[in-house]
Amino acid sequence: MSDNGPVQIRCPVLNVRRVDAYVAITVVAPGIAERFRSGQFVSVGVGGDHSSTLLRRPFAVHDVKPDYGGTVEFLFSVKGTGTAWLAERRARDLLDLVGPLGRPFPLPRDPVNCVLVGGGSGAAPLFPLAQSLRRRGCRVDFVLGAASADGVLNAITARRLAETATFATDDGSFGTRGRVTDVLDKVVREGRSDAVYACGPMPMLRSVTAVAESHGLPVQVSVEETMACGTGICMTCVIPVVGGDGVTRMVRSCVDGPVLRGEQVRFDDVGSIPFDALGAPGWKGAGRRGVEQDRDIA
Amino acid sequence: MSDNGPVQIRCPVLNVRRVDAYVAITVVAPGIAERFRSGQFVSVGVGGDHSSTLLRRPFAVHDVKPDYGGTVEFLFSVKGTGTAWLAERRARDLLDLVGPLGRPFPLPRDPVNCVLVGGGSGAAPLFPLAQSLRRRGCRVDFVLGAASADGVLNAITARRLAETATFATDDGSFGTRGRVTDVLDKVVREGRSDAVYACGPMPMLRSVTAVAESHGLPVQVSVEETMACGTGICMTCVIPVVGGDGVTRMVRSCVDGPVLRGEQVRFDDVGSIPFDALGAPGWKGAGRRGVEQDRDIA
Amino acid sequence: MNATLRTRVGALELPNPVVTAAGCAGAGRELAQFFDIASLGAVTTKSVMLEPHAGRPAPRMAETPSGMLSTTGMQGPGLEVLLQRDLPWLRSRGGRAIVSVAGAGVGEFGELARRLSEAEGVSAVEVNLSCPDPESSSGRTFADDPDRAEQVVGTVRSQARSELPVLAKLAGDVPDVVELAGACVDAGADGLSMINTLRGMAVDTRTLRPAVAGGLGGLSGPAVRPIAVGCVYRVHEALPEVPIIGMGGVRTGEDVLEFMAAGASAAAVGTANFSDPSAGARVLREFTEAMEDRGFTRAADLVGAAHRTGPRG
Amino acid sequence: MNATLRTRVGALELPNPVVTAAGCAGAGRELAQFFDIASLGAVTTKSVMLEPHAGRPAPRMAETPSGMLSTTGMQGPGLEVLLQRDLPWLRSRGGRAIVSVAGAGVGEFGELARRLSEAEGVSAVEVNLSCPDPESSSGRTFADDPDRAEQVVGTVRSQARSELPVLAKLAGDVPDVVELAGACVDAGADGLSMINTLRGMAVDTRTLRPAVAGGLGGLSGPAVRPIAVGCVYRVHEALPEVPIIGMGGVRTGEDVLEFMAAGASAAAVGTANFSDPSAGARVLREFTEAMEDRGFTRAADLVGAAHRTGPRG
Ligand SMILES: Cc1cc2nc3c(=O)[nH]c(=O)nc-3n(C[C@H](O)[C@H](O)[C@H](O)COP(=O)(O)OP(=O)(O)OC[C@H]3O[C@@H](n4cnc5c(N)ncnc54)[C@H](O)[C@@H]3O)c2cc1C
Ligand SMILES: Cc1cc2nc3c(=O)[nH]c(=O)nc-3n(C[C@H](O)[C@H](O)[C@H](O)COP(=O)(O)OP(=O)(O)OC[C@H]3O[C@@H](n4cnc5c(N)ncnc54)[C@H](O)[C@@H]3O)c2cc1C
Ligand SMILES: Cc1cc2nc3c(=O)[nH]c(=O)nc-3n(C[C@H](O)[C@H](O)[C@H](O)COP(=O)(O)O)c2cc1C
Ligand SMILES: Cc1cc2nc3c(=O)[nH]c(=O)nc-3n(C[C@H](O)[C@H](O)[C@H](O)COP(=O)(O)O)c2cc1C
Ligand code: FES
Ligand code: FES
Repeated sequence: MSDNGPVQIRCPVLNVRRVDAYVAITVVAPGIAERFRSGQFVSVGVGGDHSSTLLRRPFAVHDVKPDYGGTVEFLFSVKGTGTAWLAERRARDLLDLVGPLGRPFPLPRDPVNCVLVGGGSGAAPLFPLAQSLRRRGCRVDFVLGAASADGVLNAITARRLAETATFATDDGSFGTRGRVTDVLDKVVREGRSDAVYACGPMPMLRSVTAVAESHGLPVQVSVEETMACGTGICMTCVIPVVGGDGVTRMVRSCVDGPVLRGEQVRFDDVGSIPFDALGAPGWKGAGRRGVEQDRDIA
Repeated sequence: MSDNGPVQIRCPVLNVRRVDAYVAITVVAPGIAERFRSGQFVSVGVGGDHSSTLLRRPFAVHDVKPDYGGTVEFLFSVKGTGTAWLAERRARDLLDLVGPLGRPFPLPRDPVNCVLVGGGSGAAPLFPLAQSLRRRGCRVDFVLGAASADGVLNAITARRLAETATFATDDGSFGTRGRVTDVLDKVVREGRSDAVYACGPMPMLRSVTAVAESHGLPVQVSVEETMACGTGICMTCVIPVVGGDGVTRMVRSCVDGPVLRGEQVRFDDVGSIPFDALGAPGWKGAGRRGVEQDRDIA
Repeated sequence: MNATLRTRVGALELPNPVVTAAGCAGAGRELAQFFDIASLGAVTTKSVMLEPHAGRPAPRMAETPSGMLSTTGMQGPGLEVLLQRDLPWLRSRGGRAIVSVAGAGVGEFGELARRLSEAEGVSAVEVNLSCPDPESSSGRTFADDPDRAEQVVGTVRSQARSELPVLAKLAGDVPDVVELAGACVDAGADGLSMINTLRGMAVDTRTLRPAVAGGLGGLSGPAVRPIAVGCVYRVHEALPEVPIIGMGGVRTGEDVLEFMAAGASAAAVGTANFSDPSAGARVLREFTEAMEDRGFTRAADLVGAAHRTGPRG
Repeated sequence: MNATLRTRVGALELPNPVVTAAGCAGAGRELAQFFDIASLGAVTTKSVMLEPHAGRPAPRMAETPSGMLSTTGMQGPGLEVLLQRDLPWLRSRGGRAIVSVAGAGVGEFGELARRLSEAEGVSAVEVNLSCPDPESSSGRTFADDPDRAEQVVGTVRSQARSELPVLAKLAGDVPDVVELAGACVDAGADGLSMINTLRGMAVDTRTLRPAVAGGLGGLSGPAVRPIAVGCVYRVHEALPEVPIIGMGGVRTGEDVLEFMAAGASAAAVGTANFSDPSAGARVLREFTEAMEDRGFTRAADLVGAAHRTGPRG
């Protein structure tokens, strides 16, 4: 119905393979591939028509290729019912995908230096991002972390794509022992970074944002909140974000995100409604300013 | 837990094939095969662990073989969600079966003449019955009916097993045009039948029972009522049946049936509670007779 | 669009019986990326309050067997944005709007009705009675008390333009839905929408914490359909003249058939929009086929069909 | 059996928290073909009436998304058969019986309690409040009216032997389950069982007839679990000292964990027995593993765990 909005398609599975600790599924999905911009995600129906699991599962797009008119790859670790079902899919099975969804990573106009920080499967969307940045002549440095070695996604590709690739694992089984933020400061300094991109668990995004801010760098974070629809109609995926006008709004991470400006996310208030948020009990003082602005969101 | 009661097993599918208009599934299920007596059924879990279709589907056992320690075959036409899912199974898939369930066909002590009347997939349990009867030296005559030719199950096997095999289809595409009961009278007379066995839709069972009664023959009918459990605990599968004591009870067709004595089934009252049934508003007059007797059912 | 699909919910005429449920389709804009929103009977907009409302903290949803729990807590930018942004957009696309209203109290319901009566592009007002009643100490909603529901509906009816159809949206977890329905009709409701989400809860068995913030949420999806169909059946039996929009777990065209046979004149697609953004168009297509397959030539003839035949009758 | 699994429902001590739900396990005999019935915490027997009862016409059941509708209408052979056939059998197998009672009126509830007090092998009496109240003109049940529920429970309590625990079985489709719970506790209930099936309906979309005879049926199975867990959570919050047996959609050991975290001291397996005759034993095994996996050494420590941690808290 629309040229750059998302589409819904039944896509044949091209292949299912293991990538480190993850399962990667590639589907033939030209409509999604052609619209995709890095940072966007797809949502996948799981369990078949008579499944008791109604909701789609959101996954970042990890790779897009021109083969067969356009393929899309996403990867995941098996967590619950939906991912367990997906891991059992085989070539030629059909999957119901909606995508591309969400706000992509904004790309710099100029060939600046970018550091890309990923935790666990959160590294997935950083690979197409790295490629886009490289095409624009940006310098890319990777910082990837995970609980242990097999959770570090695509270390080799990261080394190939980036100027430097630094790794950190909780158990020290690969790279530095510790968190990505333990090494980030050094990478930013040595790479003379101009911008930071991050994707991973919320506490990591918060620390990365703090490091970026300490260097005065803009930071784009990709958040994960539970999502019932992924298309912006259910209002279940909200995160408190301060707008340019200083007003905090509960924004939908599926359409206003998943990529948000790190310094605008009220990390301390995730999982609550800040007292002064638009429409919260303490908001009145802010006058009607927020309402006017609000018209432009959505 | 018990030697001749039902068991629950996860059985590998040996094969799935078409038999006339039906899908036949053979599973390896030694515990069920060894306990099986003709007329009994199995109940099959459908849709997998996370399916929204909770309930098992009951199917008559169509064949039991000693291969692989014991195999069980059932067959069905695709009707709704569960049978559609079953039709998609492939060799080596696992199915969760409970069986053998229900009251089997009682076999005559002596080598008498039996006529077996089946409608559509209702013919399925008559084939193992025919074999058992033949082993006892009984004469077997088959009367099989269906809407049209491809619904007539195993015509060739019927001809092989039986002295005579007579067919009737609603559209006349195979055998006589009409109902099985149109030809039954002649078969009973010519085969000098001593007993009648029938399985098929309720209106057919009722007509067959009427024909049998007109000849003064005992008739065993296998009924189909919707069943939630198949094991006797839910009380959803009841049919009004007159006991030897003259008292009508709502009996569980899964454990007290599916095979019942035709002349005891109150066909006119199926789908209602007869006024004089045990515990119905009009029952009081019958005194406490029924209660005493009732202790022996179950 | 097929003339035989037409249906009426009192004075509200719809080109077909498939509408969206409040809070499950925004104001149509997002779903319009997937199909022509004007092809639906109507779009019911998310319950609007007078002022902006921040709603409840996250996590706001959890999946349950054949259903989901949600607690959005009426988040929304308020009436102004609906009037200035959403309704004009929907009109520009040729869509029809049933506007759901949620008052913080009886008075606010009246004010919403009054202001919507002056607006263009409002086909009907739907009164969300599952809002907490500020006068109840134990957290009851207006729907929990037929007298309070009657007051709300009466106020909306008196404040709304007289030609504007007013629908009362009922809850399904009340002891006597027929009593609640009767109270709303007495207060002037032109039709009834039923049912809203049911109070429920899930515990995350990994963390042993409530799966949605605040503990309780609203249960929706196919899991609740039998409860919803039961409510429609009972109300239609008691009040056969009162038009009903049925909802609760509609996922396919057959489900619309089921609601209509139980007594609804239209049915709304709610949670199914989340799992299938094309659901609206698909359900309408499936419904049309299912209806023709059953030999019906006019959708309206289906209304209450299950009341005219006994079981195995 | 693992000592750490012990749980108490008031004076009722159980070796473990997994019991069967009334009407979903007969008196244990059929399920004993599949597993050792004495391994369960207890067997709750099908609601018994004084006299034989024929129940409702067939079709009595219909499958619904993640659930089923049923209308057995209390079919059973009456108290005599339970006392002379079923309870002795269950005792002989070493099983414990919670006997569910269904009175045609308040007096009959009392009579049932009195006679069961004289019987051997009754661990507790469960009062099924979802029986139609003969004094209600609109077909309400005792559970629909807290005052009537209080009368029934009070009568049972006064007629039962004083050491015999009396449990009140609550409905989940009432406006205020806490109010109902409070009324039953005030009347002397030692514990609460919740919830019974919810009123619902399905239409067969092929025939357009109600799928179960009589139209309405009772909805059970995983579909209703969020509603049941929500009821347990709210009642435990309001009445933390009152022991609860939770039920509604228990299918796995994790579901038992969920009910206990919400506030139940035990959980009952109902509809799952139909789809899996080994469910009782399996659920107990899974529960034991899940509990140990979460680092709990005593089942009783789980009770109300979800109240002690906020979401993400
Ligand atoms: C925008 C976005 C992008 C994501 N990208 C990836 C990715 O590339 N790779 C990957 O492995 N995971 C990713 N996730 C997380 C992924 O969606 C969940 O792991 C997955 O939904 C779990 O499904 P399940 O059925 O296995 O788990 P269950 O626990 O059975 O799921 C139950 C419900 O909770 C939701 N849920 C559970 N965990 C999460 C979570 N972490 N985030 C959001 N919803 C959740 C499910 O979607 C489902 O609705 C992403 C999440 C979001 C929001
Ligand atoms: C004792 C017994 C033996 C049977 N043997 C056979 C057989 O050998 N071959 C065969 O093709 N069919 C047989 N049936 C009927 C078979 O069980 C149904 O066709 C099947 O359950 C339909 O399942 P579904 O999911 O495709 O249909 P759905 O309509 O989706 O089923 C919904 C629910 O209704 C029940 N149901 C639907 N139709 C019937 C029916 N006719 N009888 C009982 N329950 C029903 C299902 O079990 C399920 O619980 C037998 C039934 C019984 C009671
Ligand atoms: C996320 C969500 C938000 C909802 N918001 C509203 C609302 O604002 N107003 C309202 O009357 N109903 C609301 N509902 C209830 C739906 O309109 C509908 O009555 C209910 O979900 C049952 O239908 P379903 O099972 O098809 O979703 C909401 C439901 C969900 C799941
Ligand atoms: C077929 C059937 C019969 C039932 N009979 C009774 C009964 O006699 N007494 C009673 O208190 N509850 C009865 N129930 C309700 C169950 O005990 C239980 O409360 C309810 O089904 C919810 O649990 P479940 O979802 O695990 O089945 C019955 C439920 C079903 C499905
Ligand atoms: S997931 Fe529905 S609005 Fe974001
Ligand atoms: S199917 Fe449950 S008692 Fe017969």
